[in-house]
Amino acid sequence: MSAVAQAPGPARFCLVLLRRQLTLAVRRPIEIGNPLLFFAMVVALFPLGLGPAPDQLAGFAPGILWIIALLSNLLTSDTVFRSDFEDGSLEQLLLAPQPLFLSVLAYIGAHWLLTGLLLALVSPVFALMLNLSAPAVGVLVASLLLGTAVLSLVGGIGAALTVGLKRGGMLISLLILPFYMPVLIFGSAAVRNAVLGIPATPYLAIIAAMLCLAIALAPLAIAAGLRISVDA
Amino acid sequence: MSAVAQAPGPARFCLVLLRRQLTLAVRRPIEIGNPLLFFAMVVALFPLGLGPAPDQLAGFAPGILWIIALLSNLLTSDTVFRSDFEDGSLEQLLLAPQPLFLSVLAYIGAHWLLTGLLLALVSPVFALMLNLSAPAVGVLVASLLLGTAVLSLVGGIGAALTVGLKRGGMLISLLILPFYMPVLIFGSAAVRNAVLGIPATPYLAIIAAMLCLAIALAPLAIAAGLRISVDA
Amino acid sequence: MYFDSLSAALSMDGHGPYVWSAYAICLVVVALILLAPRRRRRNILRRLSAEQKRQQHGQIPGNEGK
Amino acid sequence: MWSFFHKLGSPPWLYRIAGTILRWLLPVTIVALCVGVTWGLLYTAPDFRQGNSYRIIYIHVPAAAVALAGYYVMAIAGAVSLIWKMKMADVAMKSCAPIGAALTFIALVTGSIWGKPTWGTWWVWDARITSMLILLFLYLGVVALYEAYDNKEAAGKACAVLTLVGMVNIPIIYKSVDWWYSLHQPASIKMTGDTTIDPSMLYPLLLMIASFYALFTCCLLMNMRAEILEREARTGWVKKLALGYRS
Amino acid sequence: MPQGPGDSLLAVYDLCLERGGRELFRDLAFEVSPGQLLQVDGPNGAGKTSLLRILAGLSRYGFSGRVERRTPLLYLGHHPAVKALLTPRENLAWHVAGEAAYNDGQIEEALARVGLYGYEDVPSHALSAGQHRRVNLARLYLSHCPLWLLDEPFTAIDKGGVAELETLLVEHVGRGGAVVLTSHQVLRVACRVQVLSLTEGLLA
Amino acid sequence: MPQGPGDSLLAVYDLCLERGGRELFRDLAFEVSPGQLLQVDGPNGAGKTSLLRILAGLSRYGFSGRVERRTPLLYLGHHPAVKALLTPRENLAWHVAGEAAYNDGQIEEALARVGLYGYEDVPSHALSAGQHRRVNLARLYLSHCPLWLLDEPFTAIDKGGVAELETLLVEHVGRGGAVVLTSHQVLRVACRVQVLSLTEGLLA
Ligand code: HEM
Ligand SMILES: Nc1ncnc2c1ncn2[C@@H]1O[C@H](COP(=O)(O)OP(=O)(O)OP(=O)(O)O)[C@@H](O)[C@H]1O
Ligand SMILES: Nc1ncnc2c1ncn2[C@@H]1O[C@H](COP(=O)(O)OP(=O)(O)OP(=O)(O)O)[C@@H](O)[C@H]1O
Ligand SMILES: [Mg+2]
Ligand SMILES: [Mg+2]
Repeated sequence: MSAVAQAPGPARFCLVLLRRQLTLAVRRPIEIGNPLLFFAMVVALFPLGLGPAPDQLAGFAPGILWIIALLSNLLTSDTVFRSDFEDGSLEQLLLAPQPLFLSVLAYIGAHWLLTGLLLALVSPVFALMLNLSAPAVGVLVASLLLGTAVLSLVGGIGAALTVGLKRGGMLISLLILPFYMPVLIFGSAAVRNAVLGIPATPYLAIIAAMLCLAIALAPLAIAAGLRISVDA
Repeated sequence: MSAVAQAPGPARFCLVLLRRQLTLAVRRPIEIGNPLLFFAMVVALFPLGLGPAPDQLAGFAPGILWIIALLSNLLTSDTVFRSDFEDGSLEQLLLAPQPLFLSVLAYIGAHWLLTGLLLALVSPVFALMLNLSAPAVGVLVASLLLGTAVLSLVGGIGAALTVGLKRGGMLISLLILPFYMPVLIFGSAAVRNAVLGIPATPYLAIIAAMLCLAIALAPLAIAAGLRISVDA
Repeated sequence: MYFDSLSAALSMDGHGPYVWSAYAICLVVVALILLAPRRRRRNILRRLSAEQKRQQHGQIPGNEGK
Repeated sequence: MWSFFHKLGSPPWLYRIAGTILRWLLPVTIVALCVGVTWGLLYTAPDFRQGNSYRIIYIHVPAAAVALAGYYVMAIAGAVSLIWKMKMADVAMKSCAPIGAALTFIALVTGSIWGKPTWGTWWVWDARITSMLILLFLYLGVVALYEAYDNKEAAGKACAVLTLVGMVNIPIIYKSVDWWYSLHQPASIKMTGDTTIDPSMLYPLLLMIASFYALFTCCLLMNMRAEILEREARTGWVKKLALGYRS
Repeated sequence: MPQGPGDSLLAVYDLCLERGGRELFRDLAFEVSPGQLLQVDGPNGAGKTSLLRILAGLSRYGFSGRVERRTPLLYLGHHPAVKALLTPRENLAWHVAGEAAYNDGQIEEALARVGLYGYEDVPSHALSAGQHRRVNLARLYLSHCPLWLLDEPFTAIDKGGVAELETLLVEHVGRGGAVVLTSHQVLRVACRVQVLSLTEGLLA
Repeated sequence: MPQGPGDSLLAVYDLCLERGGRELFRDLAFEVSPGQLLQVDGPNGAGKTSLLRILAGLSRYGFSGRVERRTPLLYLGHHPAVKALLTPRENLAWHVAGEAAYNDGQIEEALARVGLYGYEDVPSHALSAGQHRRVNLARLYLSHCPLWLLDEPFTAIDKGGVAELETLLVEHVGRGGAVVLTSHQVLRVACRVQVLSLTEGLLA
């Protein structure tokens, strides 16, 4: 007995997975709007907590915006593989005759499209609410685009390692926050430089380099983590 | 056929539930440490993101500490009823011949003990890290003790309303953040007053009043929300 | 009419872009909230009438209601 | 009196009466809006301090006022639905939320566009503005919660609970935001300006406020009609209605 | 208003349910009296679970009709309500259903009867699928509720377990209790089984 | 190194497993050849699921012995791998198992065969327990893998459904495939069923 139907090529399978993940998100439009609303509301928390002085706020704006982006990424990272683990899809993914490296990239890619990309695109609005100057806004968007991709990849490692635990809960934040910190430092430094009129490209270049490294290595770690999690 | 065994009294049942919730948390010590670590790490993020100007940090410390306490409460609120919903315990709780008002209070009480109380107890350490003055630390602890209880109660409403949703996701943050804001405002104002040497008791009294209101009303809303969620 | 010419009305002494964009956004939103329920109602009715037609042709073995 | 309530609870009656009201109210509203806008935009003199940018007032203030009032309508409908278990109150409450959100959005956007020429910035963290932002979140919360439920009856109940919680909280939120603001700095920017408003500006403003209320009513009725149809899709009267509908 | 005999434990009048655009049942009316064993039967998707949830009072919207519950009841649904982090012993001792406070001896006996002797203090997540469900079934040995509503209680249980459960059901009915259950297996019990057939189901 | 006949699909040598301090099986050795239908039998907690996960390659630690997989396999476990938010059609079309790209006609046929005709585009969370599991079983009608590992495939399936599945298993075996399955029900099939008994189980 020989296999009649051919397994789809890895690239095609990747696209199918991407489409599946995006559809799952779109099924509940609320899911897509949520990170944005979360962003908006936490932006509003800062003036409420720190006081509404506009000039001081502007000075903190780069840091605040980056911290919020990081938190909103952190909160959603946990869910990348969880539902698939719980309903048994993850087992099937591991058994699939497909390269796990690419499948994992599809999952992370979908996560980035739905959190990082969207967040970067709407961040100018919030930047204006915190009185960030116009040239800095461009740098903010660029740094968020690159930086959130790194965050998603690194977050994926934490998610893969903790998905099998009965109550992962906030363990993931413990695991991955240290790795988030360099991104936060360079990201907010880039924006702060732009506010001060100093060129920000060196920092952006560093983040881009981190991204390349993460794309090459993180999927390996994620794949290994998933195999361990499913086994336990 | 008559019931031979008596159902336990409401107070006793409440204690059993409380013990159950606490045991569940203690089974994974990581769960208890997590909010604290989250707190610690986000406190560390702020100087990284905002730039390390110590004098400014002290001025913002009340706001920052309160914002972090609020976020860490927000993140854990979602889980109060979720696991019980998923394994069917929530249905059984609704069918139990016990007043739901009190059962719900037990759940919320356990949540507060594990997040609010613990956080309030360790907050002096972080306050000192941010150069908060000694008298303000006392007010900080008091305001956190009262305020996090309000947050837990309000967060419980959001959790009850969203627990039945296939993908509640971050919806809960959208629902309850607006209600968190007054607590944040009064809490950070109390600490800020203490820093400036102005009496903070009026603010603490307001938070205490909010707590009384919340204890009286929130369990009703939570109970109604749970009934709806289990049904849907 | 307060303004002398169309261009004066458009520029409004430099405030034109602000005023006109505010009104334009308002118009779009109002149009949306007026049209959305209308479209929704039509879609429902259309769907229901199509459903009934299909049922009359016996394609769906559904129930007939009350 | 009771028979009126009973009728209110009857979907077909409500559907029909809403249609009748809309038939005359909708044209009137649209005409009033057009008249008000033209009057405000082209036929009034500019403010002596703010120049022509003040013309934004004719949409900003009505939108803000009606958005605020809308929450109370929604909360009352929610209370009625929970206490008297009236399904049509559920429908009304659900229908309020998107309109309220849209009007709040208009108030925020026009306000911040207005802020740029007058204050030189798009946004300030003023008490009133912040509470308006929170109101937007409250509305969006109701919309989002409703959409997240599959069972619409349960969704209605859940939203009613949420609105009532909001009702208790709104005074607290407003009070706290007021105090928060007064804590930090004196009101350097006064939205109201003590200038007594000139009648030539007041009348178009009043007209616009009235027409925004009418607009709210129209949208509410239209939303309710659609919602009633969706919920009653399996009943005889809707089927009859659909039968007569040309597709 | 129709008046049932005073001693029935549960009475249902004119129950109609529509889900997902299909009418699952209409004008259902029955009573459950002491000593009755009622099996709700029907293919997948017929509405058995929906019916049981309505009887238990968990579903409150979306149906028309009236259900009268005249006695405390025990409902076991598709989800086992067993917390993975607690041991079987703790699961029973601290059960959220709060019907009664059982002492340790009672709990150990009940666990032994469902074949979990020796597993009392193993965390439940280290149990097999069937053992996990057995923890839930142990409640039947502890309960004093006259009316049991059981939704597919035999899922994942082995043959010996099923036989023992059947004996328990017969005992309960004999004691004057009543059982409403759904199952896709034929019951082999030594008492009369009434069958309520929900025929609408899959179209296949 | 022991050499099995070249045409077996799966070979197991010296498998020993201990879990939770109990030895579940030791020195298990068998082969699965084309045309074979193997039922793994045993009471709750005997280690059936653990064995199947080892055979599938999902468990990789904690046991000793060697498993040789010589062909693609299809594993259906306790969890159905059906996403609640997707429709049955999407669940199959975009399945993560990625064995093949099926066209719409094939998927509709498979769904019809498991009795989900008319439910192709209903979100899966609005299906009943049995319908939910049937979505998963539809993969059996699509798959071309010679070796099937099925862990309690009949859970929550009604009588008609079980009979159809049994027919399918016989067909598959007849076509030269092989099936390893666990079930607490006795199979009623028109072909030889080999039984592998894991006797260690509950102590009750
Ligand atoms: C995003 C920014 C803004 C928001 C959210 C906002 C919100 C509001 C609200 C809630 C009201 C009260 C309406 C009522 O109670 O009837 C109001 C009124 C008003 N606003 Fe704004 N506003 C904003 C910006 C501005 C700006 C920039 C100006 C002009 C400099 C302005 C001028 C006014 C005036 C003149 C009124 C009427 C005041 C009164 O009658 O009490 N607003 N606005
Ligand atoms: N995660 C785990 N950690 C430790 N022991 C476990 C774990 N999972 C299962 N066990 C133990 O391994 C044994 C076999 O479990 P397994 O799930 O393989 O049984 P099974 O034969 O499939 O039973 P069932 O018929 O109930 O599905 C059980 O005794 C169980 O207690
Ligand atoms: N949440 C839901 N929303 C809409 N329809 C639903 C929902 N849950 C179930 N249904 C539909 O209701 C019908 C009855 O479902 P129910 O779960 O009561 O069936 P069942 O008889 O218990 O089936 P099974 O034997 O598979 O457990 C099914 O046709 C299903 O499609
Ligand atoms: Mg069922
Ligand atoms: Mg098993």
